Amino acid sequence: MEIIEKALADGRSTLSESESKQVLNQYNIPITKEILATNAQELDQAVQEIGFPLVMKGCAADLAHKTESGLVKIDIRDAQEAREAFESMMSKMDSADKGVLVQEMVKGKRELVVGLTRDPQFGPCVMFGLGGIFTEVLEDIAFRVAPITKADALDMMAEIKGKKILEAIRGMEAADKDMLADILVAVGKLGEENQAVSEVDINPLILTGGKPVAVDALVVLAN
Amino acid sequence: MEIIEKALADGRSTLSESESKQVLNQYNIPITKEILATNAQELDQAVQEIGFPLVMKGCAADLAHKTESGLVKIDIRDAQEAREAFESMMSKMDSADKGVLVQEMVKGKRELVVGLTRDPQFGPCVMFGLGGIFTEVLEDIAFRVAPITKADALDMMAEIKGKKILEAIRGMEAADKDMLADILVAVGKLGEENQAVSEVDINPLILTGGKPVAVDALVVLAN
Amino acid sequence: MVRNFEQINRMFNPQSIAVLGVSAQGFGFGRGILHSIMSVGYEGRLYPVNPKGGEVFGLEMHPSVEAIPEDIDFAIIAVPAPAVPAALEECRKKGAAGAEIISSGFSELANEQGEELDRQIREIAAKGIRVLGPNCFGIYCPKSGLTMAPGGDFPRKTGPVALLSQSGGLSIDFVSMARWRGFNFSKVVSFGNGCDLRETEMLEYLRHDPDTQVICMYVEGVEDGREFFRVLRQTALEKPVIILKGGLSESGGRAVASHTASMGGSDKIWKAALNQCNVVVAETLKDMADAALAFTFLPRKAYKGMTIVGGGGALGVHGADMAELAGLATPLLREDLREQIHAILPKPGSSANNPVDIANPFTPPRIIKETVMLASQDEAIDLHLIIQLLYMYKANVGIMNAKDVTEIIPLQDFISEYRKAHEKAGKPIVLALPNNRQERESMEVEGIIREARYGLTEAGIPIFDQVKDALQAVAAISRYTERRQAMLG
Amino acid sequence: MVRNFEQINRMFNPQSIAVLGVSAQGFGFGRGILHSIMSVGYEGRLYPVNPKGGEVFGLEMHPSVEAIPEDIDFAIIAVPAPAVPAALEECRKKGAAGAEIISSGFSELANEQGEELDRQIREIAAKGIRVLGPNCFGIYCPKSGLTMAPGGDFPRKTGPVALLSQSGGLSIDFVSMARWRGFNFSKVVSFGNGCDLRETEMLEYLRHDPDTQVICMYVEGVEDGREFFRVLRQTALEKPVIILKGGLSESGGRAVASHTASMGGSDKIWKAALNQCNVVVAETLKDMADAALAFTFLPRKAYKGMTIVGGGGALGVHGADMAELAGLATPLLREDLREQIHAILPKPGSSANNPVDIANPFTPPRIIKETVMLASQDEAIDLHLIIQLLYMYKANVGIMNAKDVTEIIPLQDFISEYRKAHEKAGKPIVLALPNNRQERESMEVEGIIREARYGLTEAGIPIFDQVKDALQAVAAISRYTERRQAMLG
Repeated sequence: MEIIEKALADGRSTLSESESKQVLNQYNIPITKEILATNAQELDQAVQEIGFPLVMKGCAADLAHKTESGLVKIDIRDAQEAREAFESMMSKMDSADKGVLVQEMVKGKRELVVGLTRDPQFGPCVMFGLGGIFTEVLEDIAFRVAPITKADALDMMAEIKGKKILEAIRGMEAADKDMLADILVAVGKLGEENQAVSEVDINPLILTGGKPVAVDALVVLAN
Repeated sequence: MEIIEKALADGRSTLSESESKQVLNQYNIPITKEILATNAQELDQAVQEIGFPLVMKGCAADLAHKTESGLVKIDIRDAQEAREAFESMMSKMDSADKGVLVQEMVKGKRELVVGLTRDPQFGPCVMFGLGGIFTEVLEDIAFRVAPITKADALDMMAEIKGKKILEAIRGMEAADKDMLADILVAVGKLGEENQAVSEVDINPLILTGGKPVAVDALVVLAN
Repeated sequence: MVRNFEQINRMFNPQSIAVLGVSAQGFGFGRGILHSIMSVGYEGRLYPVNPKGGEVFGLEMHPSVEAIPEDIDFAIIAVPAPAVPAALEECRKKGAAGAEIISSGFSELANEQGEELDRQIREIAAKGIRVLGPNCFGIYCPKSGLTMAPGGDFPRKTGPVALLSQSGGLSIDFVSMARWRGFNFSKVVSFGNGCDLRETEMLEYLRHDPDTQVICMYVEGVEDGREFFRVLRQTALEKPVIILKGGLSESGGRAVASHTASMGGSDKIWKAALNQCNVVVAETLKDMADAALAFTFLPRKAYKGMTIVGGGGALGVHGADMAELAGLATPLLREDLREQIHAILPKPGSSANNPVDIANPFTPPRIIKETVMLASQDEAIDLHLIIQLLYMYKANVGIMNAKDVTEIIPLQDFISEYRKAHEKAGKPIVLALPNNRQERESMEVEGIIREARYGLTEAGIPIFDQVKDALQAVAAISRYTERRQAMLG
Repeated sequence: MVRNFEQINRMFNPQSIAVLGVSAQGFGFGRGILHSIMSVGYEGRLYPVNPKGGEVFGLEMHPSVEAIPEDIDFAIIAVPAPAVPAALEECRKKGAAGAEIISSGFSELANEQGEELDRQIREIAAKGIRVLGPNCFGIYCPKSGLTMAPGGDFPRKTGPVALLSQSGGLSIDFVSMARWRGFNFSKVVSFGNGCDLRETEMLEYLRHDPDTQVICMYVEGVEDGREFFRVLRQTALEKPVIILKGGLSESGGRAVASHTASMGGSDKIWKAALNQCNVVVAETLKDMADAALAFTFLPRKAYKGMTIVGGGGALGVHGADMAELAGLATPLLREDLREQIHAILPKPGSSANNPVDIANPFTPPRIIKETVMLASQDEAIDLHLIIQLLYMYKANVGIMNAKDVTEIIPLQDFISEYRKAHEKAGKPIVLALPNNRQERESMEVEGIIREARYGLTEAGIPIFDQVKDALQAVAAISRYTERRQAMLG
């Protein structure tokens, strides 16, 4: 894939959020509506296209701890706020490819994680589980060796302890398991087809009205 | 306790959120800053005292599924929004004691649950675990027979699978375990001292900068 | 309370016993228990009662309790259910401190008549005689020679373990499981329907009993959960309490209802309550016996690091896996010790890493002893587990031109070398001694294993069937000790 | 692939075998395996090789492989490690389809010399001779009479179970555990360092092997995880595969490294991969043997509802609790059946609810048989578990005035009544047959239990030690069957 090859040629070991999502998009994984802005004019256009409320995130390869570094601002409600956030974020980054990702604000309380890892013995393995802070807090995750079938994907959803999160609870719609399964199968395929990809981390994948959307994503490359 | 006796005299089996929190307050359990408004004038005063952004909730005894019924609105940012929410909520309730609770909006991503239940064999038992939708999704909870000691309370925090939520993670402060332990001990005491209380449900108890605050609460009475 | 305990003490140590409901012939319960008590060698005075008079096992039958020529300390009642209240009242009048009612046909039948009989028993008990049962097997007390109906060959040797059980059959089973594991009892009490004395008061009694150091319990339901909880919490702080809880499942709960008519209680709260009291929870009766063995033989300590010593690599791999599951570590030994151990092990095929692979199951016991002595010098090691596959010798009978396996297993060597290791290593040793050759044609292997187990337990080394059993039991001591220290602050 | 399997078939069923490294005296490996193969009654031609010539066990020694008067099918190599490559090359030239190298001193030592020897073996194997080992125990194949070094008394009876194991000692253990459980083998292969033939290819072979219906494996690490995964997934769809994975823990992993020099792999991914393939994962070797027994004896079915039949209430309570833990239900029986069962049970103390309490362990086997026959008519019941406490009879010897327990246990009755129940009930029966009297003085009880186990397994009833063992094994069949159906869509 072009994005990956370019990054490898640049000697990079990670893709930026925006690049990572473009890779996912090529595998038909639903991602947030988003536009990368690198100057004030692009920002205005992006803001107009996405609409309020929106989310802004600093975007560059090799950015870690975005939230802790003040590089994520959610629920931005007007142009003034957007402009301030843009300036603040741009000033905090120093890489050449820096920009600010203007993103729709996805509504949904349920956060999942989908990932890909390469095991030294079994090769690419797909991961699924509870996302957000709960990935770290609970490690409630299931693995499968890729390639996986749709039945494998459904099995993973039934395996996690918090599987009830996919049901219709507290007035929220049941998750679209079919779509989720397609995402898991696609991530496995991505791993199979791109030997250079050593890890994929989609966290959170948010359920919005039952439909999963990749809200943050990171693709790590093997050097 | 007066509130409880009055409710019993009225033949009620539950306390409203506002009443429930007053009971908790008497046991030194930190609750949200909140004012009950029953008319437009009280609303204006309450809004002024609490300050934006704020949360508004329909409040009466025996209200179930507040969120699903449109009786909870969060992140209200101006007087106009507040007035509209007030009118909408008041029109949706029909009990005589109805009102709208104007509440500070507690910042914090970490939701816990603290509860009290009466076991037919062991009597009042204190419960602690992950809150919000995760109470239902994971049932990651620990029980202790009341009265409990502070060591018991700390044990409960160490027992749940998601205990890491209490640590300093993702840039958030570690939970004040001492305060949490005091809350658990107090809930046990509440159960011991009030035979009429058959259940207490504090969910969510939100960690805001490490400090726990009871954001929603329900006290159920035995008839 | 103390006064009360004196009365219960008299029940456990009676000078005279009346046995009611003894038939001259047949295999009835009354005759059975009389036979058992005589077989076990009870030294006090026994008074069988039968209105028809006559003789049984050489003893004169008394036509009534009243007709017994002296006051009695204890009564064993085996008459039909409807006759029990009157019989109990007679015993009370005859000065009995207590009685065990082994008859069945009471509230466990879940009918009105049964409930009424239970009520009458409670009324009489309230007048001053303490009652175990009905529908129970009563008391086994090796010190006094009191035993249960099918316990005529129970040992008279006393030990630090007490058992408190609603079920009688389970009591018999547990004593059987203890005798070859090598631990003995202070008191065993089966209280059945528990009309009067039951879990809470007996637990409080055992807490104060100087002869009891480890308390095992089989519980289905309890009468007063809060009081039981209070006493359990206090008791477990003083002595380890190991509990097998029956009826946690839905149909297990149903079986409880028909068994001793008590409430199962909610699964989660039960587990929480036992955990809160620092109870050692056993999943099976076998696990309870293994835990009791460990608590009897091993110092109470928070064991962390251990060696695993065995012949065959997979054995060590498996041992280390099981240790980790149980929360125990098998750390690499100190380099100098590793070198010394390496020097004495047979080669090739051995490894002085931990798990220590002694290459094959036929490595002489002296080398295992020396390995253990060396590993003891490592401060990270708290305990040694030796995996001993004695049965493997059987396969060598042919090539060694031996008559049978008894000729080629150095049994006495094993016992004496391990004894020395136990005495001198300074760190406890436990053995896993499985027998994987249980075919009909290898009875002699079983005989040797039993001899080895006997010899080693006599020397103070606890023996477990399987590696996993040993590790779970050791882990139970660690957890109990650590939490107890935390609870005492 | 099929051509390849013909070569492997020749290894398992050789007409002529050369054994290299046989000493005329002593207890060396070469002499040991020759003795074992002769003891087991191998019918083909055996050619011991020793440069010094001479005789062993009445056979002429050949000075070299070349000197053997015919081409060989199979070679067993027990010469010192440095001499192995040359010996293997000789065997290849002599037409051998394959060889097992039981010598150790190769890559498992984790030194350069060992690695180099492994490399040389691989080179020769690539020229056409297939190799098991080095550092292994090789093949046990009861059909052809090929056996392992300490397996001179292994049965010649064949059965549907295959074992594939990196560890040799564990293979011996597993065959020992099988023989008294009552299942037999198609093939047992220990491949040690696995220079040539190892897990994946052998698994593929066993998948195609018509004599193998159940595959057991002990795995520490695998060479090519992806290929292993692919073959495992396909195999487990066709035949149940039961795996004991060693080295999942940190120090277990370290022991693996020193044992067969293979990577343990990440714990979580291993578990996920085995689960994904619908492998039956065993925690211990004993669990693997119990699962193999169940898969051999019981129809493959998603068992849901079962009866538990035993004497003593606590036993049933415990059984129901364990069943629920294993995911099996013990539903209340249909009312008319409950009434009929109630009518035949001894009273008081019995219960026709499920668990069925037969009141005491001495209830005649005929009544248990009838209970089971009646319960079989309930559509919610898929299987029966009988808990049989034969050892309890021992306590009755005294009161029954018997010489010993063999006089009072109706052993033949048990066997014949349960046989009838097995034949006529229409639903499978499993037995838990524990022995809680394992003291030295009760060897006769053990003897009876072994006779009972033998008689009942001969009749097709699988016997387990403990209730929990039986339930876990049955639950494994249910899970395997259900997931297999789901995977096949």
